Amino acid sequence: MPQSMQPGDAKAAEIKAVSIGKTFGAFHALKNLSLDIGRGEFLTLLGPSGSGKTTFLMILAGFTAPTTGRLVMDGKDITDVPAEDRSYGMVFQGYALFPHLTVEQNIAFPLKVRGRSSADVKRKVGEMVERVGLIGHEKKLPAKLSGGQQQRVALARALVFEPSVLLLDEPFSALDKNLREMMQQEVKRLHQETGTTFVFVTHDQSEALALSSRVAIFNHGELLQVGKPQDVYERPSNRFVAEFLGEINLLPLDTVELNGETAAGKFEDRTIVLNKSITLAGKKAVAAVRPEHMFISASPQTSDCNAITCRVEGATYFGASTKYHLRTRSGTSLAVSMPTASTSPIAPQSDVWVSWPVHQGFLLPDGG
Amino acid sequence: MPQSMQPGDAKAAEIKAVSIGKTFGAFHALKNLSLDIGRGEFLTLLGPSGSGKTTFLMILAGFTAPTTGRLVMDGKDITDVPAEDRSYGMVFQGYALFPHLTVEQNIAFPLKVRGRSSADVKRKVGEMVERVGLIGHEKKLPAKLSGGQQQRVALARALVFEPSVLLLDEPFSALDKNLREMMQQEVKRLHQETGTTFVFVTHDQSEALALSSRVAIFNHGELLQVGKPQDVYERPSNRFVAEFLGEINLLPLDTVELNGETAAGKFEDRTIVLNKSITLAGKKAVAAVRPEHMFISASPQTSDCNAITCRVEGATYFGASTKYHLRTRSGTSLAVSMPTASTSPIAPQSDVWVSWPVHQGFLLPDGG
Amino acid sequence: MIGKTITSRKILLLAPLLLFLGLAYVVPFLGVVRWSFTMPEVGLGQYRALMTDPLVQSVFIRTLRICLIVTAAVLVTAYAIAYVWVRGSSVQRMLAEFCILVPFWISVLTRAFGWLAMLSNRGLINTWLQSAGVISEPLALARNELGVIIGMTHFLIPFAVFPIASAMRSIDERVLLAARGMGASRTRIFWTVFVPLTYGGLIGAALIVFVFALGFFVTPAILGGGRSVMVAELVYLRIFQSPDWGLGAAISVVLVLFIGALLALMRRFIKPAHLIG
Amino acid sequence: MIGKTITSRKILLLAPLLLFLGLAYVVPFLGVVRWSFTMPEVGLGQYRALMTDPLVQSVFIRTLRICLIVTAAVLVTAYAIAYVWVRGSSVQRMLAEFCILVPFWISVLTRAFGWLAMLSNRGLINTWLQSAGVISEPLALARNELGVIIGMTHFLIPFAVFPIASAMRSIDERVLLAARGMGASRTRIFWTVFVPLTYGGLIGAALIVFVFALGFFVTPAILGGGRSVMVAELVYLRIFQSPDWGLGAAISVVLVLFIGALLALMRRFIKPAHLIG
Repeated sequence: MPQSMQPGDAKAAEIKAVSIGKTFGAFHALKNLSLDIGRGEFLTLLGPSGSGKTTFLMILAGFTAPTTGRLVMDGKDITDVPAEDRSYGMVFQGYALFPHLTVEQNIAFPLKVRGRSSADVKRKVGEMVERVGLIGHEKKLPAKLSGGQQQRVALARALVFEPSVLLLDEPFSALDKNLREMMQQEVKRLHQETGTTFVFVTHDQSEALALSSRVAIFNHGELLQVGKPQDVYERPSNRFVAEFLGEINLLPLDTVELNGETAAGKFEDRTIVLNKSITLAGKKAVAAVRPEHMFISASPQTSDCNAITCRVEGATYFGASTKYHLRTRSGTSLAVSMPTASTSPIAPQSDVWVSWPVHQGFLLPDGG
Repeated sequence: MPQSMQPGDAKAAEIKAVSIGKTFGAFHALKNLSLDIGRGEFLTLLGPSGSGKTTFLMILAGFTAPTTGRLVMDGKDITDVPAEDRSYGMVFQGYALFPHLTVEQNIAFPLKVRGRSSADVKRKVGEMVERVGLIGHEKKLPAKLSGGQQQRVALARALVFEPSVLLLDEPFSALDKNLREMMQQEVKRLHQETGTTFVFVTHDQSEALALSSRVAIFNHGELLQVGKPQDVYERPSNRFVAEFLGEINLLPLDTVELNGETAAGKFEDRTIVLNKSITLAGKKAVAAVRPEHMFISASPQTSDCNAITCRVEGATYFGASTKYHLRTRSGTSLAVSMPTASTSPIAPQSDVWVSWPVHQGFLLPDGG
Repeated sequence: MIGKTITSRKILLLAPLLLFLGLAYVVPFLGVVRWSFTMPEVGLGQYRALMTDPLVQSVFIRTLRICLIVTAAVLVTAYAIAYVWVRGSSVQRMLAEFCILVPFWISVLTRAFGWLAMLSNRGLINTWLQSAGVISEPLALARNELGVIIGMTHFLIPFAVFPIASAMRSIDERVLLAARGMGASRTRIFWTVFVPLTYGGLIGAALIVFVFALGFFVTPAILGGGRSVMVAELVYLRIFQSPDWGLGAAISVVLVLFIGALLALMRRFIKPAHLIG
Repeated sequence: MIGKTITSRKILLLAPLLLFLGLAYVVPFLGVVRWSFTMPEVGLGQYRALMTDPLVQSVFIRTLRICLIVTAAVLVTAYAIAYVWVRGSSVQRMLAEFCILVPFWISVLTRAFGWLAMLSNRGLINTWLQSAGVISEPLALARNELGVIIGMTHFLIPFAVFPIASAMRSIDERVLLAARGMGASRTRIFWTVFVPLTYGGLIGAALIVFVFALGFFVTPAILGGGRSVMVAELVYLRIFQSPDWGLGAAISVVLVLFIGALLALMRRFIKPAHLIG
């Protein structure tokens, strides 16, 4: 590995986005967004299509100018620096390889632009070809490569000039599942090896959770929450984040009383105790529990657990896990996901207890 | 619900494919494939792209003629019946709606082709629009609808003439994750309500497991295994099926002894006991265990469990579960997937025991 | 998501091109406009003559009639050729391609000459029919309005094939398969699915052909033998055979304005991409 | 996966179309071929004349020279116009569209006439220059080979714009963004990425223009004032002004064979889709 690409290298940049806004005509693509991207971190911008995540990436890249706000890199204002002078690596959706150039020429392009000597270009391209596992394909045109190989060329081309930031715009959306997982590991490895700051855009929440050091969740041009994967998954700050990151059961609570570290509310005459993740000043609220944190049993579990009675309506087999569809007495539908191996089959239409540990449930504001 | 669409309706057809082969020039797209499709079942054809699953569907639909073999529907040879006379419903990848016709006109098309009276057409289209939840969108052109709505129009159009078989060619591949799950439930419900025979093509193994009454796994133009989701996932007949349906750990065994209901072999000097799913006449074999059937602990579990020692190399967080990457003493890499909530964090580079219940492991032939 | 930002730098780059376009296209036309108002003397005299001269009037009406007939004939033929081109076997495609492209590039004249060889009194058809004893006097196939229509239709077919073929090519094959799967016959699919999906290309082709036919000159001059004078030929006659440059210029201006109006109308219905195949 | 099966039913449907294509395109040409061997007498006499007649030879050479110059001039201009059309602002696009489409459809003659209005001794340029005192005698801009080249270039530009614009349109915007993101200047991107990605369209345009220019007739006849006789015009003169139909037919045949050979060559390099925009 070349000396200059060690982790923690000074080449990794930190970027501060301050009050970034972007309008296209009357459409507000981004609303007053502030976000600090740390040196060498792997930040994922996650959100549905049209949430503004790609617009933000394009502003970071310098391809789109923000309507309001500033971008500061390593203390320097770069808002008006054009893309060609920012020198960030970028991997586009669909790869955007130069179709008329060979693998080698594609990877050499950014070095040639920088006027590197041909010996230098040759050495660096050779290193990069080896690092991404493309030896033997150097002379091929992109059209002759498989999707995964094209992806590797795009990564190599974006990293060969040792950029301080690598931007990735849904790079795996065209790959099938097995290849996608392989490329995810590859990107994770490249991040660790190069120590470069990675900013990754995706709409796939499991990809975001698996790869990132932090996840930023976007919706309707707003940044809803930023945090480590565990934080956003287990302590989402609102309903959109909770639902976007995975399936979630929502139980409306009648009254909520805050009580030191915990909160308690009534659901179908039973008291539900929850972690007090957010402060709700006397408002209505819902208890939120993920399907895999609940379990089904014939009798209620009591030690540090909440429990409610439900009727089983059906089951869906997913291999590793089986998802049970249930309904509470008042008609709220629930999903409980359990490892397939762990339980004896549960008969449809039987009445069961659904329990979950107190620390796995959390409060969310009602209707938002 | 109209009388004629009750489950178990005589309109559902059974199809026997006998020794179907298809060559395109020198390429063998399908090799001597025989498969019985039961009346009213939900059969999924699963495989990677190029495995022949779509070719088989096109032969079922009558759009492609098989090179060899016969198709028999309800005892009648239909090999040479053209597509327009088979009257199967079909939902295409990308929907294939008529872009110049409204939702209503799209759904009415197959009825008009059949010369139904306009009152009859109106009534049936109205029923179908209601059933798929498109009320209020009847006069819109497909381009004005969202992906999910277009998908619903395609389903309505394919089901409105009460076909005896519904063929679905990767219908959800263009939808995002949440919408895809919703449409999967919709298709499952329509299958239960209509009782029609559904043949579904996909490359997504979790979709196949969740929806089907049986799954047929294709690779390189061959049918590798057919069975219920549980059977193919937990008792795959070969390595391709095992790996395609989900991640799997493979431990090479030195010697295998068959012993009544179980088999035993040596891995790193420990005896591994497995279910005897296949008969291996003295050959080399591998023990196969899915990551979610293994668990990590500080000491070996002994009651009906196998256990081996491993070193933890890393972990990937997936929200509901966390996947640990491990390596055995002899260098075989393992993945263990555990519910995130169930364990205290496991430190990287620590030595641990990995155990799994005897009934969760199975034998596969070595190298195939 | 990727907005194209027009920077001031880009505008500077484009300025010389715009200047060129103006010089090459706008200025020559302005010269014609000037002549139409100044020759032989300054005033609206030529436009007044244009409105009142019965010869000019009858030429305009004949032009319109021929152009409409030609447009209809071209569309039917071009649709058939485009169909073979887009959906035939590979041999049929090559044949269609050859038939479309070769005549498109061979000069108007060489082709009009080919038609004369077919249609004239001494041509193939009359020779065959006479030697077979079917007719005793040669049929009047060329050098009249029928000749003009045949020649123009033949010339304009390729221009209509391209937009129609383009519309056909953009039809999703699965939409047609879907219709078949629902039990529709091939005839039904053709009329209720295939043809409606090519309307855009048909409208584009009709406008192209009509506008082109209006400005038609060479083929009528040869095949019509001077008897079917059409507008564009009138311009030629006025300028080069009589010294009446002013009226010729005035006719040109009217022609350009009429075509401009048609184009503006068309822009409201179809995208330019449909027009050029 | 969806194989197009050519059923026998389909072949039956296509048969009348193929028959039509044959009648409309192949038979007329065969008539010309027959004439070239039979007029005024049966034999190869006309082809022998074609090989030896110094007038015919010099016309062929002049034709080739003019066509090559025109092709080069057209490509440069068409590339610039296509660039504005594909990548300019919406106003620029509309302007370019107008400039391309209007002249494309207005008759050859009206436009040649527009150029005469610009270039002739009594035309705009000479009038301006004389009244400004820059020149005393009018410059010889029209009615010579320069006039022919200007007129032909102008006429052929739209035919070249379409394939070039089509190639430009098919460039993935992200590939250009990627190059910018890697630090390449606009000039560098244009020459090392943009232009190479339009080679297909450029080759197609060059062949179209060259072949079309070969068959050119009307513009040279008017602008060249009879002094720059080109091949296609020679055909015309031989047929309609002298009674030498046989030589005219022979020239036509040679022209068609030459163009056919060029087309065959072209098929090996580019797809037909590139040729028609």
